[in-house]
Amino acid sequence: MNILDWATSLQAYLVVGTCLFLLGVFAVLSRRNTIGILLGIELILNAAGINFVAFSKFRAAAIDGQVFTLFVILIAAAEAAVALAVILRFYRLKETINADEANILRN
Amino acid sequence: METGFITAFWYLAIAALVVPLMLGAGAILRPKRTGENKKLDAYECGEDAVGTAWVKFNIRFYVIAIIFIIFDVEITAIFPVATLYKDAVANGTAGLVFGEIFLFIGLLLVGLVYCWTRGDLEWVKGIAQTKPKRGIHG
Amino acid sequence: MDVDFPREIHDAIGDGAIMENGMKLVLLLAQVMTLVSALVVVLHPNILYATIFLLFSFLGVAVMFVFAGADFLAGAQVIVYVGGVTILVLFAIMLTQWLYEAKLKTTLMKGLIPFIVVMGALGPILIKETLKLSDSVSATPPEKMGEFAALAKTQLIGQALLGNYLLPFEAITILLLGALVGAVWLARPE
Amino acid sequence: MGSHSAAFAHSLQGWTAGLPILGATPLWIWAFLSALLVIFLLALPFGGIATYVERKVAADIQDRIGPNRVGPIGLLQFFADAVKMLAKEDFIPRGADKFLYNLAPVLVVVGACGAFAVLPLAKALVGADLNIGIFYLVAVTTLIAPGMLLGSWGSQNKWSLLGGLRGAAQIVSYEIPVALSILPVVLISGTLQIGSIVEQQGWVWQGEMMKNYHFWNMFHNPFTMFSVFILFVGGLAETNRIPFDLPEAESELVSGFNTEFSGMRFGLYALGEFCDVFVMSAMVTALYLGGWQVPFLNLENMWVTLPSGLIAIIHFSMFMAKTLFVVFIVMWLRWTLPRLRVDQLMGFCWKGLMPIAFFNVIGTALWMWIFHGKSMMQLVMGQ
Repeated sequence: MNILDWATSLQAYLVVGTCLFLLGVFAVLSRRNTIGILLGIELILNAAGINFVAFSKFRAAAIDGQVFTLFVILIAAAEAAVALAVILRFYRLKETINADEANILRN
Repeated sequence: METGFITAFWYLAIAALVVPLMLGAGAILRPKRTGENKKLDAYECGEDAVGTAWVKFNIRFYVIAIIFIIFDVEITAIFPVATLYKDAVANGTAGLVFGEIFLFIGLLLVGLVYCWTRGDLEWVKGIAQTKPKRGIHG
Repeated sequence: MDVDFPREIHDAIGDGAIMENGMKLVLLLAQVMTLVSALVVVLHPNILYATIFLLFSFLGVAVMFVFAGADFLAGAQVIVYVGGVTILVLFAIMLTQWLYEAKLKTTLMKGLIPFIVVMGALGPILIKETLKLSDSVSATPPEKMGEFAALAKTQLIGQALLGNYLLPFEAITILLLGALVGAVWLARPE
Repeated sequence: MGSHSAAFAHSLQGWTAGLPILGATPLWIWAFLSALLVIFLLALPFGGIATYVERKVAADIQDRIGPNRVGPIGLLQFFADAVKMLAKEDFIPRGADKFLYNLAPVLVVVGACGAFAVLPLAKALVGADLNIGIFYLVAVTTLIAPGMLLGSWGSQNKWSLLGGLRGAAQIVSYEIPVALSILPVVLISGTLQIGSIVEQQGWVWQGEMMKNYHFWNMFHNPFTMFSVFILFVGGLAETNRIPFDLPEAESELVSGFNTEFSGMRFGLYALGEFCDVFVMSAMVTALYLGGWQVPFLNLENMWVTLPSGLIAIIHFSMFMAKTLFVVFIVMWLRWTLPRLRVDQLMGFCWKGLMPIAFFNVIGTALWMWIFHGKSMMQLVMGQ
């Protein structure tokens, strides 16, 4: 198959979505910076959005998948706002945003 | 739809090329001159710059940005519903759409009133309280 | 709204193939941009750069949305993510971190275990399942795929939000209000 | 819908169809050429000439003469300025972050010039009449805020950083009133497509005959009269024009976010800013002032049949006249109003414009419900 044709296929969309998801998971696991972890979560949510939109076209030819992506976008924005507010609070408490320092409950 | 978007992509691509094109044209036209070392310093009204400019700044920008993003997504979500209103009025079913829009705007107003009454929209009030340990205000 | 010459003119000229391939090329470039930028997001030690490349990743995803027939979502993606989330994250970085001190670099040891988890276990399984799934779905494409992709989606999404998804939509509105109150409370200076 | 989504390219193709060589040019090349024409013959020259006009307007208001040396009445001044900018030394400050420093002007220029794609210059001259026209415009112009922020951060200068932060906070804040002022138009027109919105601000069709006249959206109801002002004021703030020019307040921040940008790089910032002023003015024109519509006339359905090229020229002149009038008001305000303080700026947005904008949306919706979507004009004419 021609690579240009492949780009428009369902497979391309799903592969890009999966890779984005894996990269996001990797960022969440490996980053020590809490903002970096948030960036990873945003990548994961975008991957979910790609899959919803792709299936909305290639599987159902109906609008429902896109409505869900809209919901994902709305929730992602709310999540970013709350997460960054939490990070700010954490920073005030600890003077750092290193996730490893968030260990008050441990001892 | 697709011819429209391909044209839009042309516009974006050409707009992105404007910058290198202009700078490239300048590179051909202008005389070459190097070595004036002091010129490369950051401009602070003639004084030598003290410390780095990458300093932490006031938190009020941040609270505003948080309020903004919530308002932004809510308004984004109301647009598809708003496009239905004209036809709904023509069909005599405006009530549902109006209720939806009213609810959205109402909830946004509640959020605005909350921020307003709790003083999150005040710019001056925060100065004394939010002074960062090191950094600049503005 | 037609201008006063027949539509057939441009059909007669037959420019379909080049235009189509050009558009597919744009899509391919967008996919590559999405993934390469995401890679930089994950690996770049400087969090500011990671955020900027996240912006490019968002833009790539928006272009992919356009080609999957989700025009409204592409706009929403850019407005919310590029105009909102990116700015917010940039503010957060500039507020909390002394950049270029590079205290929070991902160390090799710290990155090794996630790398093994992702590349060794999660990755192969997910990719394999994805390929299987895409083959089975592509085998029976829906009848009206082409027409659906060409439709204007804004009104359709509006109808869905007022129909089947009315309740979730309202719930999300309340959730956003809660998020606003909570986030502002958390970020408020003592 | 029956409309060409790339009307400009289709028009070019139609007008050249009979010509020997051009007639066989495929559509995608016409799309490319339309983009080239609009950006290099409209956007960039506007950015240049606007600097000259701004100085002339300033001179007139202050009872001076203004630039008058280069060419007749100084008309070629902008050309001299461009040459000067091109010939200036191009350097990056020592402490700057080179990547951010180079990226910032690109984001600003793409944000401003890319938005020209959906501007309805004439009925037949819309670059790309997308279904999500307004959304595209808002989305593309959001690129400017990160551009300013990154440029100011990247140039490693305290003035710049302060200006950039102010700029970003200001742009995002005023985006909300702007979006809320677009909403009444969407309620009235039922679409996000700019071409269709402009079309609806003239004669309403029913089948083959013109039914009644639906005037500019500005005069649709009492609430839209306020809405247009909020859109205009929000546009002023988003383009950092006086009285909202805090990001580059020259009396406190040297030159604000572009302090470290010199020569052509500064020129590109200025260019992007003027293009943005044009885009905002064009948005006000298209959404509220009838775009290319000639008041009370329908050029395509008159006692004489006009050639399509002439109609396009008349529409284009009409659109430009309205847009440039709005641009003139923007320049006029610069010499009329003092600059706001930063706390006044935020208070004005969140406590002043925002409640009024909410009120306008609800008011417009109620008006449409009560009067069955009729505009004031239609009610007065008893249609």
